[in-house]
Amino acid sequence: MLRTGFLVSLVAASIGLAGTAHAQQKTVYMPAILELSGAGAVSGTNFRDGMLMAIDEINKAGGILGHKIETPVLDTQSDAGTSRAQLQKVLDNNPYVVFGPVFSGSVLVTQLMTMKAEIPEIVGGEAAAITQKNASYVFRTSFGQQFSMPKIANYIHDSIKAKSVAVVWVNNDFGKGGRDNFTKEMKDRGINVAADISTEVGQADFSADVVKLKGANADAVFVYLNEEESARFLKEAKKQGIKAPLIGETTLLGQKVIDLAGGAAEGVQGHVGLTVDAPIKAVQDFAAKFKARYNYVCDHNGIKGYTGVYFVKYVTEKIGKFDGKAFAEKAHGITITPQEEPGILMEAKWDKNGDIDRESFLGEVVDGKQKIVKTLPMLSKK
Amino acid sequence: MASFIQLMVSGLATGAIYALIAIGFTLLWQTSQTINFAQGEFVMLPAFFVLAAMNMGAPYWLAALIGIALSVVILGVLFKAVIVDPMIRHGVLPLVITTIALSLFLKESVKDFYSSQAQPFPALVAPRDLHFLGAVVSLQSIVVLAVAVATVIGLHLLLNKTRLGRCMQATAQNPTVARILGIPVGRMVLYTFLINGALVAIASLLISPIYLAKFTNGEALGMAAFIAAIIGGFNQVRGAILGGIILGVLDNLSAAYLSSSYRGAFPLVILIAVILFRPQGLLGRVEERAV
Amino acid sequence: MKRFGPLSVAVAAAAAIGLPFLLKPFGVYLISMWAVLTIAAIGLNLTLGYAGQVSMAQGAFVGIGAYTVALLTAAGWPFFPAFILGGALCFVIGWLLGYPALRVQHHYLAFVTLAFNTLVFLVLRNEEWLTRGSYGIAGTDRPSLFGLSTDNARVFYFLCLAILILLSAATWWMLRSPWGRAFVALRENPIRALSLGLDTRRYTLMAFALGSTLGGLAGGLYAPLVQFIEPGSFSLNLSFNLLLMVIVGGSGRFFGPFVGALIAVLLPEWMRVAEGYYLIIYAMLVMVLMVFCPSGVIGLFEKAMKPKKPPAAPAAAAIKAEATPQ
Amino acid sequence: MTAVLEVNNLSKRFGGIVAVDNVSFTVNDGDILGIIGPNGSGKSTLFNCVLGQLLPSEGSVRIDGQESTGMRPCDLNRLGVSRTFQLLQVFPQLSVRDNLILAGQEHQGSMASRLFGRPDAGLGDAADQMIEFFRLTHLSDEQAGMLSYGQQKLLDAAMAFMAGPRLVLLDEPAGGVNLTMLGLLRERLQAYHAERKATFVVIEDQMEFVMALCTRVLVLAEGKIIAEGAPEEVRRNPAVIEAYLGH
Repeated sequence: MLRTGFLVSLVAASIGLAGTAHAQQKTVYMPAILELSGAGAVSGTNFRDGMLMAIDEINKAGGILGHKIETPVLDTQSDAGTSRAQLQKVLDNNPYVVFGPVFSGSVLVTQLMTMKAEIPEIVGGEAAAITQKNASYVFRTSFGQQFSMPKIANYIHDSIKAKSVAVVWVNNDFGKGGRDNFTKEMKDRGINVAADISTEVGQADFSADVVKLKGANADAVFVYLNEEESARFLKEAKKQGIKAPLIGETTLLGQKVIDLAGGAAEGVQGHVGLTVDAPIKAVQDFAAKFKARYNYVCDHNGIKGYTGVYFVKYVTEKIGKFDGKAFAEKAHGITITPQEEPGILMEAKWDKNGDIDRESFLGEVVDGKQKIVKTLPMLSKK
Repeated sequence: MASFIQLMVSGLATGAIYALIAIGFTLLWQTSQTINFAQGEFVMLPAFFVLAAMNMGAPYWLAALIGIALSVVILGVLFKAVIVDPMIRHGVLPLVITTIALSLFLKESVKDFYSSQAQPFPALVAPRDLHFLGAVVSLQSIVVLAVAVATVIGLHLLLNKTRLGRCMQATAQNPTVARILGIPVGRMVLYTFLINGALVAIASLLISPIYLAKFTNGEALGMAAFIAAIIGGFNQVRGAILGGIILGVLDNLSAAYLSSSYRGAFPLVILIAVILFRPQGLLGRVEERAV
Repeated sequence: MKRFGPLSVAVAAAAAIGLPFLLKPFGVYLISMWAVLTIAAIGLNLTLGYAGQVSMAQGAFVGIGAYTVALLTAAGWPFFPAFILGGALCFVIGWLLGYPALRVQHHYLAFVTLAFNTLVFLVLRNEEWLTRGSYGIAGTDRPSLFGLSTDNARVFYFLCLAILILLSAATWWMLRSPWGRAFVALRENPIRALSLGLDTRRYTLMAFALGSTLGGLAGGLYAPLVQFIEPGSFSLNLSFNLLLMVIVGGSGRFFGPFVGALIAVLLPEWMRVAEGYYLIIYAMLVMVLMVFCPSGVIGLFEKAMKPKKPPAAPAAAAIKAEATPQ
Repeated sequence: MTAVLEVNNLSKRFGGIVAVDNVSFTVNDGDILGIIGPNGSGKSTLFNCVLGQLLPSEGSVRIDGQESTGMRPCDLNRLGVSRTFQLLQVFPQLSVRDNLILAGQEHQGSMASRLFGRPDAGLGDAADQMIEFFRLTHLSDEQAGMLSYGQQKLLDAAMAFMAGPRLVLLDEPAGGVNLTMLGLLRERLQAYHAERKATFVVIEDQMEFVMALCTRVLVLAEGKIIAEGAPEEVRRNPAVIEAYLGH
């Protein structure tokens, strides 16, 4: 009897304790729920590190509206069920905004709850579906795939002038979403998808995929994989002598992949959404600061986290209070320039769905470095 | 045809890696009935020992030796003393749970204390490609294959041609009888753990240049090792190499010619078929069953 | 049951009913998750703990149940028929998965079921026309009960709790019937059981089918609880977790899954004070727990409740020495 | 009168080894047949073939005139053929009473009736009687695994009798049991035999036990029957002495 009683009290204590008091003086509670373990750990930790760096900077400079930012980071284990639990946990403590998650599935499950609670959610997810669900409190920190894929498609159509294309993608929600949007854009432009090759997360041996690519004999190859897999793929492609141009979106042209692929990335080209290699001083300074602090090169998720915090700071200072509802109203349609808020790094505009619009780039890997060949203007400025 | 050869050659190289990992797995099972669900993480970890040593200024060869030594001590001796020994008498399942927890522990530790990022890893040989009957194969893959085969031959000789090896085999087959014959069973079991520690370290050195060192590497590797071990024959060292190579080649062929989104399914179907129709594995002997 | 006494069960029941009124929504969500996972773990405990058939595919059955409910309710079915159908589907698939167990046992069976789990994951991910693939299914509605909506977290919790109580009562009933005895016989000595007229084939298949059914029913609650399902949620990880619940709680003990699920749900939450390192500590605790009490928490209690023999003199002295302040 | 058990020309080979070589014998109602023979003479293999645990290579087995070769042990058991095992085979985590109920429960009703019927399958009283018959009453609720070796042997025998079998095959019932317990076991088996007119086949190495219990003895050596007859006859048979001493 005693033991059960003890257990029950432990349970009660633990759940009661779960939300520690945040009501200290002059802080604002802006928790983050991120993929710190499981399949999304790399994205999640990058996002977290970028975010915490921005928060430290802001707190050192006096916080937002005189309030220090308090951001506990909770792990979703890259799982939708756990994401929901962790979001519920922070919602119980009335957050002002919530950062994360990055995985699209986790965003989809949490955004309905934040909408109900009228709390803005600054997410890292890129799946098209996120902003197509009328969840009016969700804000992206990078292009949704419905915006990035047309840019790639245009590039393949206009610059490469490919008649047929092969697509290699990683079979998870990120890769599948990209692949679906991409093939749709290809169809719209009358380009034949000659090979549609699915790969697994963590796949090591790409020889079969490259053999298939060779067989397809397409004019261009679109590669939509995570970093390590991109590097392994590039090595194999080089080994088997793939001649068609390899086109990527952001990841493939990242310095990380270039380093990991060791020479095999030479000549890779494509669209770069958010990159530490952007020809913008603010971004490069950020990248250097990040590298100095964490001792690794940050990927686009780090920038998402960093700029996400400054986005919140800017909007909050505009509305002059910590009010989620007012935040959402103000943020829809807002444009932030680096002149007004240096931490935003690049001019950014949020539309009524919470989609973000920024400049982006066309690049190429030359001599082991990403070289930007063209800057694509913001969609809204065309 | 060239592409077929390409697939075979690449599959062979990947299969050799699986084999190397599967051998240790098989050895542990034979001598101590340990199903090591952390075997994949055991391969992931030594690369980080090496990287850590190199970060402290050790040259590659020294770092590699340190890595192997640490691996033998930590993944061999410590693993046996701290986890397997106290648990083994309680049956297989608690130990399964423990090794699953251990795999989580190792993964998370590397992520939190080293890095969540993939790390480039120095290669044993220069990155050169060789052309062979229309297929291209990297020198690295050939080295992997050679080392794997040499390891298996070495192990085979050790197990079958030396007194020590025969003692180990006797221990694996029937510990009670081995004990009666005066074989120090405890020490023999320890040796298999040491060998496993060394094997996973070697595997780690071989594959990390290709796979890159990352905390998640173990997930796919561990599973591949299970499958290879079972297909080849759970109670046979030779079986592991056959199983590994079948797996590597099969994976490539099915991804290229059947379905890439179901590539993960084919090895599993073979696995189930082997278990159901030839549970001793392709090269295994029938285990005696007491009624 | 006997060992715990009705009083402790009553206290636990009171807590299960009273807690949601004291807890914030997060706590309510957590104990709802506990109730759901407990159902799945009871199923696994039946297959593994009582009947001795190693299954590493329980997570797949939770997935099959969850997808059945999510897809059917999305197609306009009411919840309960979909829920029952999910369970029935798992009964059939579980029965089929039992066939390998007639040929192989122990680790081989573990690997067959493990492979099955991954195959189910691949089907859920690849057969997009049916399951919507890796995008998952969002927004499964919470059912309404006699016109009463369970949108409220607390009401939904009580639904989960009611189903848990119902299913565990049914399981208890079954375990004290001749079937329960037959399952234990199957675990302890299948050959002897066979010679006593037990149709071990039928009982083996039944053990798989019933355990899987409970997994499927748990899944049927998981879908409306989380309101988002994706193939990745039902990969090997979930099966490992359920296995952990059964073993840590106490395999083959009626209350084992209840305690095991409680630990698996709460322990990571307690550990979160350790921030980034919480999973490391969690993993260590599980290892320590297994090393020191491989028969699980319930097993530990049983040991503690048994009248102890007086400790041998040196041990007693050692305890005394430790207790004496320095 | 038909034979309860009829074994015709039964052989069992494992690879090249002939474990049982063309053995035929019958057991009549009320017999207690002892099968003896040196180690490795094929006694256990013969038993396992009769009981469906092994499939004979040749020959047939009939129970009450009905062909039973290749039947599953559980079906044979429900025909009324029951057995004990050489090594201890009780269910250690079940209580003594549950062990006995288990031994009887599959002989009545259907799967469904066993699920929805009474927890003790209506066998509680029968189990208690059996427990008393084998002098285990004080241990009724004890876990079977906690019993002494001899007590477990008694329980094992009791389980074999629980379903009121037509034929009971006892595989080395006396093995490893101390003298007091052995006396009790023999006395109980005889009492059961007298009371229920049961038919037994006993494999046993311990001569005294066999001689005291059995009405007829059959001697196996190298898979063949070398002698058959009343206990005293067999004991004097030179071929038997040869077979035992030769080894």
